[in-house]
Order: sequence, then structure tokens, then C-alpha cells
Amino acid sequence: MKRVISELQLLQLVEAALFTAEQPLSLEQLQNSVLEDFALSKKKVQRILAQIEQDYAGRGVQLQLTASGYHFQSRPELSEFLAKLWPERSPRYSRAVLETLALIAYRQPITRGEIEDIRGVSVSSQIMRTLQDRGWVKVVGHKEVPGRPGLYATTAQFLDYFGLQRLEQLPELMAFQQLGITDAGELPSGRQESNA
Amino acid sequence: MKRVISELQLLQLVEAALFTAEQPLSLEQLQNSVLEDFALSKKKVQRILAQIEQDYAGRGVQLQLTASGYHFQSRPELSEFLAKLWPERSPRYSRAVLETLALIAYRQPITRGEIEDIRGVSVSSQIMRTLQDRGWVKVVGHKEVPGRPGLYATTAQFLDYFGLQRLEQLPELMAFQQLGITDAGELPSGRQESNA
Amino acid sequence: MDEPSDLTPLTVQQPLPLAFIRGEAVLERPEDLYIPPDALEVLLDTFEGPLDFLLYLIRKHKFDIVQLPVLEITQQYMEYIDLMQELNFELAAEYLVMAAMLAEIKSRLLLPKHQHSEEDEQDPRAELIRRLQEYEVFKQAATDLDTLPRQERDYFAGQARLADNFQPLVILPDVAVEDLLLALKDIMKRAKDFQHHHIQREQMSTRERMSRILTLLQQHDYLPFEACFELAEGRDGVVVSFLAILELSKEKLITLTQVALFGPIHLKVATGAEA
Repeated sequence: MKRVISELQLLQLVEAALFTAEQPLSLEQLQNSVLEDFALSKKKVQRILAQIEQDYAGRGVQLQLTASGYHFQSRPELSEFLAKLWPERSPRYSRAVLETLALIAYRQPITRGEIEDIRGVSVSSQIMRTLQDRGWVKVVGHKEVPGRPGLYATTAQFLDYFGLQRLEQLPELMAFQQLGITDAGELPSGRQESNA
Repeated sequence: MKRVISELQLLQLVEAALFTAEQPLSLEQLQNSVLEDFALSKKKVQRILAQIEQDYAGRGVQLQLTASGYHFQSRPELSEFLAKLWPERSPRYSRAVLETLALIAYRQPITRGEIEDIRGVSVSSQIMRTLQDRGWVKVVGHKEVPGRPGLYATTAQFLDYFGLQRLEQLPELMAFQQLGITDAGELPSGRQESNA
Repeated sequence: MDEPSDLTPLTVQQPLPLAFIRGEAVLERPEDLYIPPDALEVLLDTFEGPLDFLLYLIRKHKFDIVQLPVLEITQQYMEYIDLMQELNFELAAEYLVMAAMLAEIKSRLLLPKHQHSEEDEQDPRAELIRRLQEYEVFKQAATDLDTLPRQERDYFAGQARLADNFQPLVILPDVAVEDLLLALKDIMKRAKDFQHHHIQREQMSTRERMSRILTLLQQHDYLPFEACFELAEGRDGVVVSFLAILELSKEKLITLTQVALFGPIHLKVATGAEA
């Protein structure tokens, strides 16, 4: 049964449907759901949608047409600010990441292979990417051995983050000496460790 | 660091934040998230919100202030049509749930035992769970009587759901009739007496 | 207990259609003592307990709640309860408790009044009336609450999607210098080889300088030897740079070239051929 509705109400209805539906709505879906009672032509619905698109041109959200239909979307240039509504806390770094970072900091410039030799386990590309994405390490050259592996070093950003002006300000190996590691390369004995 | 932004962009930003956030946003939340970089006064944000409210007065969705903040919602008169977008009908609540909710809303903080006393019937755990799962009520403390029963109160979400800002906006309770027993103990006349 | 058969002027034996048993419809029925057994069970299910049921009886007979005609109400109530029990329905305990309370009130009302009692005893009905009234208030409040406009029924939340270019703001984990030191300790404990790579302050500054020189060499193919020294750093700085250049050369990371005797020395990244 055809019901009567004003132009303004039609516009309000389509607009509200697009804002409250969980999925984008196609023109047909609009015709068959909220507009069901009004027997509107496709052309008419298109005119309504065009009007809404125009109304929102300068606003914070805009009408978008995607493959699955129409929906409202925030203006792209606002994304940077909107991100603050959903801060995501990433998980703590794994032991492997911290050890790799420590070796790069203390033994730079160093290749991934050298890090693997010292750690005794392989270092995943993921770990190197994590540290590079963070801006803490970078490749400063390549070692002229087969494969030309990258030489990693810490960055100025790394120093800034840890509040250091120079790398020498990192804690020295005093801590290790207390552990009983001497120049002779002796392994720390259990007792000394427990005293540390 | 204070950044500069045009009036129009500010309005767009607040509007987009309110449309994209899943929960209502309070003025403070807006100041501390999307508006963080602009160091705006409370008054200024209020002016922006007032402007948005005005802009949407005749549209399909409108700015609403409820207990936990501002959000957009569809015009009530469109609900009949919008309901067609949802295959499932909106949940209806049993009298037991509604009476329990009403008691918590008007008499909070209240224990389950106190609710049972007034209703004259036991309150199932199922009911309390329904209300808590919906986020409408929560335990806010324990009554210092044997068993330390939980004290229930309503939440901001409850007010949000019913479109209220404060508990005082709930409908007024029906006034008690004056107790009219003056001639206590007088036996009502009637045939039944003889049979009693 | 009263016999349900012939003592109740307010009820008429009249079969009830089973069709009305759901929801409120049952409340609208005028005279209904006789209720088919199934319907009776459903009937009690539609009440939220004995108070609700009593309120129904009071409203049905248009009694004034504050002039509670306890005898009549009690009689009505008892008849239902008795019938339920006869039919072996499991009755909620609250209904039986209420029956006992009503019976007690009734018996107290029927006791001869002590003319000389100094103070009037409290009307035995008072507490029940208070409870009925209180319950009715909240029964109404529940109905009012149900009519408030609410989400999902009267309005829906307006939402927009985030633009396609939206990137979440990721808060990266914090790391303290101590974490690095602890990580290094773990490596030391584990790796025997590492004992040879003993780390000292001088060595660290040398290694950092090595990184710095390599970085410079990324920007310039050739680096004049002098460019590796910062005079402002003083003697120590010069030594560190010099050691770094020697170490880089030793590790075959750079090559040093000098075209003419006493001519300028240049640093260049080592290429495979030269290495």
C-alpha cells in the first residue's frame, strides 16, 4: 500500500537509514526496506541520494558509494586526529627483540649473521623490521662478504628515546664484571651470580 | 603543542568523531582525544556542539546528550521504518525484568533481598544476569549485613539506552494513596463472614 | 478452609476459552473462578507473584486498596490456591506464604475486639496494604519505564565508518635501558663466544663512531680522511675516530686510498673486488 510522505521526511528517512544500518545499503535495499511503503522509482531514490551527497559535501562525514552500497564515511583528512579515539597498545617486546637491540647498540655496526652467532639462534626478519620501524636501528652499510649483509647501527632516535647524548652513556659492562665475567672470559660461577 | 585549525575543520572533526565513535563521547573525552592538539576551552567545544546540534535539527539523525555524552541518533518518528532494516525485532523485556530494573533505578543502591521483599517473589539469578549483561546495572558495594549481599545500582549505559542524562529525569513515581484505615478491626459486613 | 463450591458470590461458574491464556488478556476476563486446569497454571504464570495476584483480585472486584476487604480477598485467594493444590500444581512458595499471612490476618480480624485494650493494636491489614501499595508503585514504574523512548526500538544510533586511509594510533611498548642490560646479561650467560666480545666503554664509543662513519659514507662516495674528525671533540675524539677508521679497515668495511704520497687520504666503502 502506498503511503504519503513529504520530501523532507523522505530525505530524513534515507539519511537515517544510511546512518543506522550496520552495512552499506544499495539503492535496491533502500527501496525494499525503509522505502517499501512509498513505491518510489529508482530515479527518485537516486535524486534523494544525490541531494544527501550534496548536503554533506562540506561536513565531517560524507556519503560514499562502494561496491556493496551507500554509507557515510569520515573525511579522509581527519583520520590522523580520529586515530586518537582508538589508541592501540602494542604488546611488549619479546626477549629476542630486546637482545637483538642490545647487541646492535653495544656491538654496532653488526650484521644479522653476527647477531645470530652471538645469540646462538636465528634472528627473524620480523625482529629486524620491528626495530627499524621503530626508528631505533638502521642499515649503515654492507659487509663485503658473500651476500653483502647489511650492517646495523643505532640511530639518533634511539639515543633520544633513551635520553642519551652519546652511546657511551649506555651502562657499561660494570654490571657484567659484577657478574664475574672477566677478561679471561670465564663463565660466571653460580655463587658470584647470586651475589650480584 | 598547540596546532592551528580552521573553525570549519574543528566542526568537521567533532562531528566525525561523534559519528565514528561507538559510544557517546563526553565533552572531556573530545577535549582529550581528537581535540587534544588544539587546546580548546570547554566553552569553545560547547559552542561547536551547539552549532552541530543546530545543523542537524531538521535532519534524519540528531545530536543527543545522554548520561555518558553526545551521540547521534535517528529521529524517533522514523523508527517504524528504520525497524525494517533489522530482521530481529527489538528485544522486549518481561515484567519481572522491568520491575527489577525499576526497583534498582528508583531505590538504588538496593540488594536483591530488598527487591524480593518489595516484589513479594524471588528474583532469579537469570534476571540479575540479564540486567548486568546489558550493562544496565552493576554491583556498587556490599551491604554490611550477614552474607554481605551486593548492592545494585544503575549505570550510565542504562541512562544512555533510555535517552536520559540523569536519574532525576526518570518518570515520577506514582503517589501513594493515603492509608485509609481508621476503624481498624471493624468487620466488613457480608455473607461470607458466617461461613468463615 | 472454605469450600470453593458454594461460598463465593463474586464468581460464576463459567468455562473460560483457552484462547485467552496468554498475556494480559486473562486479566480482562470478568468472572472466572472456574478455569480449566491448564489455563490456571498459565494464569498464575502471568502474575509476578502473590502481591501481583492480590492486586489483580482487588482491581477485578473494584475494591479500594486502602479499605482492604480482607475477608473477601482472602477467600478469593484461598479458592485459587486450594484449587491449584487439588490439581497438584506446584505452587511457588510465595503463594503459600501469602496464604498463611492472609489466614492470619483474617483470624485476627475475626477475634473479638478487646474493648478495654489501652492502645489500639495495629490494624492487621496495615502491613499488607503497605506492601500492596508499594508493589503497585513499582509495578507502575516498570510500565512507565517500558514506555520511555529507548534505543533499538524508538531510535537507533547514527554511525559512520572511518575513511579508508584511517590508521590506528599504535602506542609502542616502552623499553628501559635496564631492559637492554638485562637482555645483554642473558646473552652473556648463554653464549660462550660472546666472552671474547667483551665490551668496554672505549670500545663502545669506537663502535658508535664506526656506525657514524659508515652513515657518512652512505651519503658520499668518498670521504676525506679529515671529515671523520671533529676538532671540537678534542684529543679523545680524534683517537676514537682514528680507532674507528682502523677497525673499519680491519673489518674490511672500508678502503683507504691515497693517490699520491702525502696526498689526501680518502675513505671509501669497500667493494667486493677490493675486499
